[in-house]
Amino acid sequence: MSMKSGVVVFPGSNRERDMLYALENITGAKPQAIWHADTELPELDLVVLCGGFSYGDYLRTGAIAARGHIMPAIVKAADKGVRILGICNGFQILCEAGLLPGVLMRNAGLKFVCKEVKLEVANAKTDFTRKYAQGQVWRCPVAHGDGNYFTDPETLKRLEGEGRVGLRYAEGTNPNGSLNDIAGILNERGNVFGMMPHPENMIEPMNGATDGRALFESVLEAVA
Amino acid sequence: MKARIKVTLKNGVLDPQGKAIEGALGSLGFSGVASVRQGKLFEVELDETDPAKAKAALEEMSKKLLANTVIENYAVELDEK
Amino acid sequence: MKARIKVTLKNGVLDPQGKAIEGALGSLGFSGVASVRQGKLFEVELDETDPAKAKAALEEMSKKLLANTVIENYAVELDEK
Amino acid sequence: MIPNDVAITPELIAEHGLKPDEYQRILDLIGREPTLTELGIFSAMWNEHCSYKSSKKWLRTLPTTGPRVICGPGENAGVVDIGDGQAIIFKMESHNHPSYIEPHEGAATGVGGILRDVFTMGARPIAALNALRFGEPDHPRTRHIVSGVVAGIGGYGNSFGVPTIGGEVNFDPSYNGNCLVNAFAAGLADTDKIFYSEAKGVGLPLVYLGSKTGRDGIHGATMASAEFDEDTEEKRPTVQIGDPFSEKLLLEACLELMASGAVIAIQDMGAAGLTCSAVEMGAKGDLGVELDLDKVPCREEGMTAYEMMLSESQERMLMVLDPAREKDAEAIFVKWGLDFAVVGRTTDDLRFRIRRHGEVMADLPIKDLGDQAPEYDRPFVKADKPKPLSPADVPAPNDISDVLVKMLGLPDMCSRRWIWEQYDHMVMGDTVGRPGGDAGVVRVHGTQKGLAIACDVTPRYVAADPAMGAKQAVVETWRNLTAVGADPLAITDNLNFANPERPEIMGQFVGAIKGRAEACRVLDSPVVSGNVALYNETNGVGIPPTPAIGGVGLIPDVAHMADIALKKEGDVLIVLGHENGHLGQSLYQELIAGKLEGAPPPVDLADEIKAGRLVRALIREDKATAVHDVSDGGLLVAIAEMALAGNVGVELFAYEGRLPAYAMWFGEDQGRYVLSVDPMRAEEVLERARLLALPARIVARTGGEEFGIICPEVGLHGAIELARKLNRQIDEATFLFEGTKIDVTVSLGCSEWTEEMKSAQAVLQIADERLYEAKRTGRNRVCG
Ligand SMILES: Nc1ncnc2c1ncn2[C@@H]1O[C@H](COP(=O)(O)OP(=O)(O)O)[C@@H](O)[C@H]1O
Ligand SMILES: [Mg+2]
Repeated sequence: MSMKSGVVVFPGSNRERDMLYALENITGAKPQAIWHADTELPELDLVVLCGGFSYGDYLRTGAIAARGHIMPAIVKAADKGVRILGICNGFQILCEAGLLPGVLMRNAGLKFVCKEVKLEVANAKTDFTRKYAQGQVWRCPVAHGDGNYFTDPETLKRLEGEGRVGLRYAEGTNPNGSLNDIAGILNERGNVFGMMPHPENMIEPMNGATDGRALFESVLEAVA
Repeated sequence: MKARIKVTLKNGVLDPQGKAIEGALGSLGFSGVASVRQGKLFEVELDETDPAKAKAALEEMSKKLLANTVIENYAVELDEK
Repeated sequence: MKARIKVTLKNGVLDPQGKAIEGALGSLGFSGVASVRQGKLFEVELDETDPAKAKAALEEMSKKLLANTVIENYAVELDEK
Repeated sequence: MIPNDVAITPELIAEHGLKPDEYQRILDLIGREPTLTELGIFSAMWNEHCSYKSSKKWLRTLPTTGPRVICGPGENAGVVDIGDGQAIIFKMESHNHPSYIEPHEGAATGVGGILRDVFTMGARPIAALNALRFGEPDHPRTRHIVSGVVAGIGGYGNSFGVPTIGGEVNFDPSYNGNCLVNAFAAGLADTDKIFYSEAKGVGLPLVYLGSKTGRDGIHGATMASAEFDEDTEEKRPTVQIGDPFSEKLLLEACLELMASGAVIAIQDMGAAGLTCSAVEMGAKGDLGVELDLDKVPCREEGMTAYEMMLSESQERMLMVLDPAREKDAEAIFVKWGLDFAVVGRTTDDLRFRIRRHGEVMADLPIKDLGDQAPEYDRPFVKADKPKPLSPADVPAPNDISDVLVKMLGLPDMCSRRWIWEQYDHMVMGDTVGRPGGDAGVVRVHGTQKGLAIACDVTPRYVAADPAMGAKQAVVETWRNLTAVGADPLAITDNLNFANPERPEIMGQFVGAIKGRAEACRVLDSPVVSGNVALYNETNGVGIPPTPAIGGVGLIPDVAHMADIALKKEGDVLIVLGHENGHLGQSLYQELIAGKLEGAPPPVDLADEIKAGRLVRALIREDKATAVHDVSDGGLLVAIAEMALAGNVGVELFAYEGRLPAYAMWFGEDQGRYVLSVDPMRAEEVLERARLLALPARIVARTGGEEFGIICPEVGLHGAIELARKLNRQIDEATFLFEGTKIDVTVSLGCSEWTEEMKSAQAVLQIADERLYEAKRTGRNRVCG
């Protein structure tokens, strides 16, 4: 079965091409690019908010995009159970829009950081990680200046208690100071996932490894 | 009408920039700095001339966009004329 | 002693953030916003209790670290006790 | 307000950087006194940056053509055919002075400018690099400049979304007063969709695109306005602020516009913004240009013609529009939230006419602004050629490993990871050769082809012998491309020099051009674009000559390329190329003798070609699993870098050649590569080198996570002594990471080859055991 997916493009998005390419490469079906100024979404199985610097990351990362015209439609889709994946800037937008709890603060080192990290699958039962093994450690690049996940102690406890931490930075590779080494989290219902690293840049041998594929394959399996 | 909106981090919210500045001030030889917190300051020029209305609009802007009320507080100040 | 340092862009210096915020306010339906300029606000706690000395130290900090005096102005405010 | 009809005094002329004879030339050309706006326009067009008046004569001598060159110098960037209907478009440009004044914004706008140069021609930028020179690390300003420049480059490129895949960095006291920030960008376009700046057609609309105009970067004008302005509120900064967000929108809007067929000609507004772009477009097309400045989108109120013509606000473009497409074109810009304004038109009278509030503020002959710019044949003297040194002219070290450790800790040699980790080098998903190797490599999207890019120059060589040093810079770039398996295609350059009015500086410039031209001609690497940055001088102290090179090469299939990281144990390392132990102007000499002397290493272009061919062939046949060229610091440094990159240890074989060991290990002889080869293939590789009359020998074996050092004739005691010293030195050495010192510890094990031991293997085994003992018992120590 093929998956209908779409990638939302905001002014300043810059990994939309990477994501469109990865989705087509892995799912075999051409994803749609969705323009931020639209107010409706087509029928989709997966909506991706991709990486980049929407609105230049001005004010707060993701803040302006989160209040954009397309967002009500995305909130509605999330309510209906459509899978929503936010990568990097997409994760920041989901937090600002209230679809995920918490915020992504400045990296603890205060610098933008682009490097390969190791990710540990903290919950392999989610729609976004099911093709990995529980506890599996995989390679993935990060590239961000604000990826330092922060939330209040109660929310953190809930996230941990409900298995909503999907991915963690492993083996001392936390690049940004995130609480509990959090790299990716889910909403309560489990259909919205946000993560800072870029699995879409780790899908072909020439990328150095193909460890990111399983993330997309997980969604593919989940919606099948 | 001119106005200022101050946006500051709530108590207890991590402030990596403030922390880094504390450290930097220390290494520049400034002692006795107990803490630094970094916030934002918006200088806004409005067409509105009625202070009450202006204030209401600025509060709205702060809530809807300028501050992330999960982690930030804001305060609106109008320039007296 | 508590103090605040406001750091703002000099006149005429491009403020891409302010510009983006103006745009966002517009599309959120706030009309009549003539301009937005974004600055920084530092809330500093000092051990120093003498206002004159505190002020002097804060001016130094601003010049040396907190403000980029090539493009920014700063203003120091002490909390009156 | 700056009035237009002020008296043009000699002071005013001087403040505009015009010499009295240049002003006379203006009077002769226009037959009257210029208005202030006109004076500003002349000063912008005739300054060194726009007119190349000191360098033009010499630039003409560079080879700029070739079968693959679609467009050489003269446009915004050079265009080179890479086959399959695609072209790579690239250029390098300096932003030295602005980066010294305001490092973050100066560097950021430098990146913005070079990206615009590339996408103005219709290319989507796919890679960025940067060549940086800073003052000595301990100089009070250096830290501030370094962190600002790196953050500025990252901040712009990361947001824009172009991978920054390489560059170079040097620290030297001679850059204390003048840092160099040279930004490189490359983009990809279809060969039939390349856009040029030459205006065509009379009466066509000129359209202003992008961000609004403010009072940014009006240099001469700030001084002028301070005088005219009675009540200047505050001295306006002339610093330009970069807005990568707007640039990204401008990129997308321009590419969409170009695809729509509405663009007849297009030019970005760089230095001297509106003036330079409008004059160039008109003059190239033999057309006049009329501008109505009232239509120009402005950020500030009350801007005068003078200010608008000289503003260097960023993220702006000017284009000649097909009037039939005006509506569609405007819709595209509105969609991207950018300004779109018809600000003028082309004319047939060859005049450059500017109106403001209905009044003519300038009316000048457009061709003369460019063509009649002064051109100088500045006097030059060549420095004496330094004498080549023999290895014996440079002192021997107390011990070799000690030198290696010190060398790897030098600011110029230590890892640049802390820099390139601040640059997004993965965005676009096509990065195949990440920073840290000899050349960065990006895949041509949707194909198996790869583009390799590297930047190089070794200023100490150029300072010693400009012609040889400039030649060396070309071959080093060429070798870096070769070392990843690419066929070098063409280069761009950034010629940074001090004041050309000093004959010895001009001598450096002329020498460098000659060396460069020769290397490019012989290596068949034409210069397709470039930039000249002169007057890098403060209080009479100039920079060393720094003609940076950016080279681009093509990899036919990225499945067959190489990088510097050792991959596996049990390989042999082969060094290819002539070994003469050349130590003149070497890092070794600087470290041991505390000074630089003698001639830089000579370059043999014919040997370079032979070695390059062989290396590329071996890489494509998958016969070399790691490749690194030998440059700064010589062979031992090259091997250490390969070991560190791959986290694979190396055992060096004892050397019994004719050179003193230190000259062999640290000599900076050119034309050399280190290849990691499976032992089964070693004989074949050596044989193929022999057939080309190129020396090649096995220098080491890979294996272990250690770096082994063989010290003949020192005995166990001596070895332990040495190890202790090494340990101490590493302890004391400064390793810079993220600009701060980090502590590095080392554990060492020693063993001696005694009669009872049957093999080298056994000796190493014992050393290994002792090494692990050292680690177990608390690291950072020596066991023997
Ligand atoms: N300013 C920079 N930005 C990005 N990468 C850099 C920079 N400076 C150096 N590098 C990278 O660090 C590595 C080492 O640089 P260098 O020693 O100059 O290489 P080489 O000697 O092979 O020319 C290269 O991969 C280079 O691209
Ligand atoms: Mg190299």
